[in-house]
Amino acid sequence: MKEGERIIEVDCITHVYPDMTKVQICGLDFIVNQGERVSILGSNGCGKTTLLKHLLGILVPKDGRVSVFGINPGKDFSKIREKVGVVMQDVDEQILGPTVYDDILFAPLNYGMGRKKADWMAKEVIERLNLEPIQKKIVNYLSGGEKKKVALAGALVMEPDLLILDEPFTGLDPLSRRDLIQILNELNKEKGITFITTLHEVDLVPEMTDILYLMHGHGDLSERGRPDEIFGKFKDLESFNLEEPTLTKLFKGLKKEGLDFGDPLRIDEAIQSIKKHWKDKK
Amino acid sequence: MKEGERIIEVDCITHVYPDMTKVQICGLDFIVNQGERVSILGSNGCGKTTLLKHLLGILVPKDGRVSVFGINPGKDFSKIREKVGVVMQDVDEQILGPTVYDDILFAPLNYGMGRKKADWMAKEVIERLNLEPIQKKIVNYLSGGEKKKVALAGALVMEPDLLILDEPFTGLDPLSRRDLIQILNELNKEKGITFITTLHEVDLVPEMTDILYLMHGHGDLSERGRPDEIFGKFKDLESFNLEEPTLTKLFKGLKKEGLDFGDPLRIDEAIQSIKKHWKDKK
Amino acid sequence: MSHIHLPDGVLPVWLWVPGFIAAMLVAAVLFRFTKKEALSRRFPLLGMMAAAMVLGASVEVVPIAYHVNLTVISGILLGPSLIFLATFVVNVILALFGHGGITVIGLNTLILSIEGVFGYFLFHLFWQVSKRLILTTFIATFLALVFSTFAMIGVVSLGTSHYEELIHHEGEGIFEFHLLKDKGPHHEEETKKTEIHLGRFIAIVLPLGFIGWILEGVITALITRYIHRLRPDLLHLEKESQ
Amino acid sequence: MIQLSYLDYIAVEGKRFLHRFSPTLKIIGMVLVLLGIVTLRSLPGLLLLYGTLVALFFITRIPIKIFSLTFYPLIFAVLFIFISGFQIHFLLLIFLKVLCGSTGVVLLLATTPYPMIFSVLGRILPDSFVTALFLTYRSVFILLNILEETQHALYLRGGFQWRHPWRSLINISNAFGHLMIKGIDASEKMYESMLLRGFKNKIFYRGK
Ligand SMILES: Nc1ncnc2c1ncn2[C@@H]1O[C@H](COP(=O)(O)OP(=O)(O)OP(=O)(O)O)[C@@H](O)[C@H]1O
Ligand SMILES: Nc1ncnc2c1ncn2[C@@H]1O[C@H](COP(=O)(O)OP(=O)(O)OP(=O)(O)O)[C@@H](O)[C@H]1O
Ligand SMILES: [Mg+2]
Ligand SMILES: [Mg+2]
Repeated sequence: MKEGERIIEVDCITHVYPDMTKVQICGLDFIVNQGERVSILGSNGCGKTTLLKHLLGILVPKDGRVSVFGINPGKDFSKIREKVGVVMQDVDEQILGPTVYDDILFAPLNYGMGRKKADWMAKEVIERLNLEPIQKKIVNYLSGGEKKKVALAGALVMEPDLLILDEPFTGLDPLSRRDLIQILNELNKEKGITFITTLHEVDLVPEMTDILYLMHGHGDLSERGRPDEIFGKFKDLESFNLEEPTLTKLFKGLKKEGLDFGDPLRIDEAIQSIKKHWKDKK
Repeated sequence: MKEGERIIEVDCITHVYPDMTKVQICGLDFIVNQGERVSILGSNGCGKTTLLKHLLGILVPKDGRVSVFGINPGKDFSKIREKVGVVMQDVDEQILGPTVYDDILFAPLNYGMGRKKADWMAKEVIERLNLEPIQKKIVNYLSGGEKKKVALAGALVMEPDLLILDEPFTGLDPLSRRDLIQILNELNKEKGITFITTLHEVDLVPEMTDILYLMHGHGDLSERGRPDEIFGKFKDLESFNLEEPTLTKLFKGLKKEGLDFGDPLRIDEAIQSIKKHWKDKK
Repeated sequence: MSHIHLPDGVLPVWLWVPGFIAAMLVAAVLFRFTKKEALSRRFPLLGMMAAAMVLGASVEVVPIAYHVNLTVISGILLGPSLIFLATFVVNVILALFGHGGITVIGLNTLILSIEGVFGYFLFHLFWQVSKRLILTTFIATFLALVFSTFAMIGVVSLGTSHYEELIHHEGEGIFEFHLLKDKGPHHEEETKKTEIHLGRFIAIVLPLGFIGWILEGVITALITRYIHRLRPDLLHLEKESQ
Repeated sequence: MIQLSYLDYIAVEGKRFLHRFSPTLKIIGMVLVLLGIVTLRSLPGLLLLYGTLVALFFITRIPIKIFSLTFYPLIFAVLFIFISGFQIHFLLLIFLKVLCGSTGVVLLLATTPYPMIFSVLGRILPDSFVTALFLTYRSVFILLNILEETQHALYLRGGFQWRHPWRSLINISNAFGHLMIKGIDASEKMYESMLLRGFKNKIFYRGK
């Protein structure tokens, strides 16, 4: 799979839940290229999870077309399953246990790795995610954040080409968030792994996103772009039930007061920008 | 109950889970006074939920003493439960249904309110939390964030004196977070409601916290103070698996570069501070 | 097919009314003699195991009502008196879903609870002897299901004379007024000479049942093993192993 | 089983006249239907009863999907073919009785939300029994949810593959155990939260 090749295409799908809730993921096409870090922001209940479930073939659209690695996941997901790692929003049921270590071994053994290879892979991911202290625990009795990490480990262990993460940061403590972002960025850089993340933590978006989608109402994908573009230009993120990242708010506020330091999105950029302007003032 | 009166006291409790995981909530005593907004920060698995469960009498300590409104919740929680509203971390099992509206009515009806009064109370909380669009939905079919909101409504409807919220912000979109903070602050101001919140979103802490506790390792309560004190003085929040809020990081970074704008924790303060220093420079 | 939900309208009144009364009586007695706190502490477990049974009973494995019952595992977890109440609840809910009759809730409860109650006692009995969890569970499950199947066959065959009536008295008036018919022991002899073919019924039920008993036994054993690993406290085996 | 939550949905969301009837009346109606089933022994009489119920079913616009639920108990009734030695009249009689029963009950459940049924039952049955009913009912859906998600997890993580039948079998039996434990934990949490929200061994519900 070459860098930049198109691996996901979603073309105006409609899904109707049994209680007649209709989610229509339309507006822009949802397109993901190999090696991109894609994030989706949107209000509660707007259809993010619904979209991801279509990519995984768990839901099959009534109308419209979904293609992942050139395959229709509603039909043939098993052909590409090995390439896709998933962490669902509701992490509880994703962990099959009984112990953390068993759970991490689950996928490698199912895909026919030998015990030795599987052990080795598990060790590596356990180290990456700092799971040593809990690796022998029974999965039912982990704290909320610990469960999330175990689910992540289960998804990462196969070193998939595509990672689908539904709100991976909820319930993680700040340092674990930071670690996770770092791990994801490393994987993306070293192995070209593509990942699609939904999240609500706008402050984290700039650090782990090449392409940002905004979703609206009941599935309306209405914006696509680089995070700085989207946060920079938008006046009414509120209509998406979103906020700007803290720094954007700060610098927009300063601009209103007549102090234009630009639109930095990351702390180091912000410090540099303020410093530069401060010096220039002399 | 008078403002400022001590309503919760936890005195070095030890809990041992069936699998021998020992959580020892010690170090500082955990003390809450009437009308305070208390937040607890700490890494995943450090024992925050365990502490809250002791306050609710769901867990009973092996050693140590817990007192809530002068009562031992392990024994007599039912005497005070009308005064306490709770949202647990795992929201799924908290919702009893069948519809969102029924669920919100659950507590009022069980506490013997008449049907009319109960309806009125439910209406009010539904309005507060913007739940009109989903009030008729069957609870089995809600998105992650929607479930959280419904659970919140179920806890708020009785207008309790004490609110216990275990990670209420996880899974909420930014605007809903903002709304929730506002609601909580209003309730605190108007009715003197006390609330205890665990959370991982450090950026939100300054806006809804009078007293901040930091928890360590396996239950070690090691810091207590105003948020600005704690974020200001601390060098090694990392040992708590914590980060400083974005603004603290920014202003500490600026200080290192020789630009001292103080330690603002909120955006408006930050803007004012920069503006002032900028002007003074002339 | 360890157990079948008898539907409405098949069995005679004189059979299901006493069934109902008997089940109610047993339930009432159990409610009375279970300690209130013990009951309310184990309510959630009761609810969940009943739910598991409802689900098991509604997921068909094979068209002819092959389904897992999970009654034995529930019995092991809940103990003999709570399992009876749970079974009662299960039958009420299944009846509400249209999966079994309302009039025969009592009989269905009596039959089904045999599995749970016998399962519980057999499990503990065999555990004393062998201490091998999988084997113990399998045998206990298998035997408990055998008992309940025979109980079901027994109940169905008790209704024999009623079926005959339905066959013979066609068009003899719209309503049946004589609700409580006095039936002596002689109706068993009649069986042979009329068109009622209980033999065929049994010949169908038993072989199908046999496969079901084995399946259920294996599944129950595997589940028990898993629970033993994670929450051994739920199986209440400590006392005996010491 | 998905039909169960659908059934709930129809009962709560339905706005036809039967939905608006008082639950007590509907339950009395159900008792009358049962009386009919027990006493009627002529084919035309039963056909009339069945016809009425089916007509009600469709006037109320309950979807066909739900109607299929009413055929379930026939599975058992089929066994009576062997008992009777293929007596057509007898079989029709039995089948109609069975169908009347199941149709009536499903009709009741599809037009009345379950808490209302339980609260009417609560007037005759002991409170703790009604509580058990309620807990069970809600647990069914929690368990169903866990079941569904567990299936997804097995599917997404390659837990079930024909290529590895033995591993798949182990995975599935583990998943069953997992389901049980999950369910037990969930029920404990649910009960805790009921207690926290004022539950005192009797459940109160709004009537319509
Ligand atoms: N199983 C279901 N049955 C019926 N409606 C559903 C179901 N799952 C989701 N919905 C509805 O579909 C809409 C989209 O839900 P979805 O879970 O995709 O939202 P989301 O964007 O992931 O929200 P969140 O940020 O809260 O997780 C919501 O209105 C929700 O109520
Ligand atoms: N039921 C249980 N059985 C065994 N161990 C448990 C149980 N519940 C929690 N633990 C363990 O106790 C410790 C504290 O858990 P707790 O849930 O209180 O953490 P927490 O601070 O709430 O974490 P999080 O931020 O991830 O929710 C953890 O190490 C956890 O693994
Ligand atoms: Mg979602
Ligand atoms: Mg917690």
